[in-house]
Amino acid sequence: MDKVFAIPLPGFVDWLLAYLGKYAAQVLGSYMASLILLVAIIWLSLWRAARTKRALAQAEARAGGRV
Amino acid sequence: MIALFLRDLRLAFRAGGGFGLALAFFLLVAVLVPLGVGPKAATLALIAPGILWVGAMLSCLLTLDRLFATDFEDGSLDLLATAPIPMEGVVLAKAAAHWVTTGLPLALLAPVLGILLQLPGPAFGWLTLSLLIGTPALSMIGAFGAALTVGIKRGGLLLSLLVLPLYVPTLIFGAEVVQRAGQGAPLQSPLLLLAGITAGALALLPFAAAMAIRVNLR
Amino acid sequence: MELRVNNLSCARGGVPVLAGVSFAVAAGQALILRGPNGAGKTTLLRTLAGLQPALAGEVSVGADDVALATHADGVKAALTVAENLGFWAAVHGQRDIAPAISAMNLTALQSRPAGQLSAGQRRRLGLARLLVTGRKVWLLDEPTVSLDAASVGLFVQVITTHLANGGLAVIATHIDLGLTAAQTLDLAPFKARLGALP
Amino acid sequence: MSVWEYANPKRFMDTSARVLPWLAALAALCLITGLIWGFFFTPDDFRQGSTVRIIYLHVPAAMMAINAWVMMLVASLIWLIRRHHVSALAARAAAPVGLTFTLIALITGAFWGQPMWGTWWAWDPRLTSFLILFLFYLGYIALWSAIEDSDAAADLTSVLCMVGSVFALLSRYAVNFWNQGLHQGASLSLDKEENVADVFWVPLLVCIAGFVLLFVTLVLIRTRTEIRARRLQHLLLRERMQ
Repeated sequence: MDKVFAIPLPGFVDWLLAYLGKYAAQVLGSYMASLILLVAIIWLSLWRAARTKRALAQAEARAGGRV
Repeated sequence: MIALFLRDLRLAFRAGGGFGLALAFFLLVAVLVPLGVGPKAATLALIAPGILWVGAMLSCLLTLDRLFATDFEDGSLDLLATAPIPMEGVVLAKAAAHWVTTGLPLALLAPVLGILLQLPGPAFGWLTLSLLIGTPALSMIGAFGAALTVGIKRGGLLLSLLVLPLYVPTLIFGAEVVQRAGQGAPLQSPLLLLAGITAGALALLPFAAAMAIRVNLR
Repeated sequence: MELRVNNLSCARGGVPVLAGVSFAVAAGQALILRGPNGAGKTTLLRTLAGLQPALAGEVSVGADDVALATHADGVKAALTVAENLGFWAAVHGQRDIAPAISAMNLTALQSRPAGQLSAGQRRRLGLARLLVTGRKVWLLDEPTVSLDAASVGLFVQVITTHLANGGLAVIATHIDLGLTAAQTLDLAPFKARLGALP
Repeated sequence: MSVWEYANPKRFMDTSARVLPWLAALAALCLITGLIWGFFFTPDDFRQGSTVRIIYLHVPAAMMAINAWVMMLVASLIWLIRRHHVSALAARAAAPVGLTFTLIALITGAFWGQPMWGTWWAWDPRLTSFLILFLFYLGYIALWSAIEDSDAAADLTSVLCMVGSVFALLSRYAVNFWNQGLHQGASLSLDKEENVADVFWVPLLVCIAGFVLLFVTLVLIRTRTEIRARRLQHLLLRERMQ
C-alpha cells in the first residue's frame, strides 16, 4: 500500500517546490497555517455542537415530559 | 454630582485610597526601562515619548478596576442609582475624580521622568500638555471599562483586556505630539486629533457606561 | 402620595421570582413583607426602587420619590459618620444632617470613622441616611438586622414619625415592629413557576 | 409569559436545519475549487513571483474579518432594540469565527510581505489594524464568557461591540497616521482588487464566496449550539430549583 504512495510523494514535493519557485516557503507556510486554523475552527464548532446536543438530550430525558 | 466628586477625592487621599499608587508605578516604569534598554542617551531619547505615554496609560489602569467595585460591594452604587443624580452624572463624577487623582499628577510628574529618559528639550512642555489633554480620555474610557466589569469577580484583568485596545488612538496621537515636539516638527494635527478623541470620549462614553452599570445592577 | 402596584412580576438574574403581585399602600401606611428566604422580598423592593425593570405589571410611584435601605448600608469606612451623612445629604440636595444624627442617637459617634463602628452603629448610620434623603416612599430590606432592642425602639419611633408626616414604607422584616398603621403581605403565594420554554 | 422573549428559535432552528447541509456543501465546493484553481492554474505574477497565490487566502480572510465584526455590530443593535435572543447569540457565535479569520489575515499578510519587507512581521498600517481588531475580538469573547447571567452578558457585549467599533475605526485611521515614515506602501496593496490582473480575478471571487459561505455555515452551527446551550442551562436551573 505504501509503495504506491512512496513514488509520487517525493516527486510531488520536488515538483511543488520547483513550481512555487523562490518564495515556496512563504506560500506553503501561509497555506498550511490558514488550513490548520480553518480546520481548527470547523472541528471546534462541530465538536461543541455535538457535545451540547448530547447534554441537552440527556437533560430533556431527565426532565421527562414536564418541560 | 459635585458632592460625589468631592467625596471620591476625599476617599482617594484618605489612608488606603491608592492616591500615590499610580505615581509610584509611573516612576517605576521610567526607572526600569533604561535598566532594560541600556543607558545610551540616543536610544532613550528616541523611545522616551512612547515609554512615558505607555507608562501613563498603565498607571491610569491600575486604579480603574476599583473605581466602581468598592461602591458596588458596599451598596453605595445601588443607593446612588436611586439618588436624584443621573447615572451618567455619577460616571462623569467618578471619572473626573479618577482623573484628578491619577491623570493630573501623572501629567505633572512626567517632565521629571522625561529627564530620566533623556527626553529632548523642546518636548517637555508638550509632554505635559499632551498628557493633560489625553488623560481625561484615558479616565473616561477606563470608567467605561470599569462599568462593564463591575459585577465580575476579579474583573481587573478583563478590564485591561477591554480597555487597552480602546486606548490605542489616544496613545498614537499623544506620543506623536511629543515625538514631533522633540524633532521640532509641526504638531498641530496630532494635537487636535488627540483633543478630538478626548472630547468625543467625554461626550459619548458616559451614556454607554451608565447603561452598563444599570445592566450590572439588575 | 400613594404606592399602587398591580399584577407585578419580577425576576432576578433572568430567573422569574414573583408573579401577579398587587397591593396599595396609602400615605401614612406601612406594608410588612413576610415570606421565607428567597421568596423575592429583596427582588420586589429592588423592582419598586427602579433598580430592576419589572417583567410585567405597573408600579405607580416614580423612581425619584423612593429611598432604599439595603442589607449593605452604603457606608464608607474611611469617612467619618458626619462625612458619610453629609455626602448623602448633599447628593439629595439637603444641607442639615443634625436632625438625622440625633434621631438615630449618633451624636456621640459623629467624628468617628465609620470603619470603627460596630455592626449595629453602622446600621443606625445607614438608616439615618433615609432621614436625610427627604423622600416620602421608604423601601426597607431587613432594617433591624444587627440592631439591639434599644435601637429597634429608636427605629420604630423614626418610622412612626415618618408615617405621621404623610410618608409610607414597605418593610421586609421577620420581627414584629409593632407599628399601628401597618398591613402584612405574605409573598409565598406569588412565587413564580419557571415559564415553560417554547 | 415565557421568561425568554425568543425570536421564535423554533423557526430559526427548523430553517437553519434545512439550510445547513446545502450551505456547508456549497461552501466546501467554492473553497476547494477557488483555492485549487488559484493555486495551480494561475501564472506567477511578474513582480511578486509565486507569493501572489497568497492573495486567495489573505484577501477573503481580511474581508471576512471586518464583515464578521460588522455582522456582530448589527446583531448587537438588533438585540438592544428588538430583544431577539437569537441575534444576541448569533453575535456571540460569530466572534470566534471572526477571530480565526483575523488570525488568517494576519499570518498570510505577514508571510506575503516578508520578501518585500525582509522581516516576518512588519508594522504595516493594514496589518497593524488587523492586529488591533484581533484584540477587540479577544476582549469581546472574554466579556461574554466572564458573565453568568446571559441577558446581562448580551447587553454588555452589545455595548462593548458598539463602542469597540468606533474605536476600531479611530485606530484604523490613527495607525495610518502613525506609520507614515516607517514603510513605503506595499507594492501590491492588499485589499484593492482593481490592480489585480483579471486572470487572478475570477478564482479570487470564488474564494471570497467560499469564505463568506463558510462564515455563514459556521455561525449557523454555532448559533444553534448557543441556543441549545441556553436551553440546557435553563433545564439544569430547573432541576436545581425543584
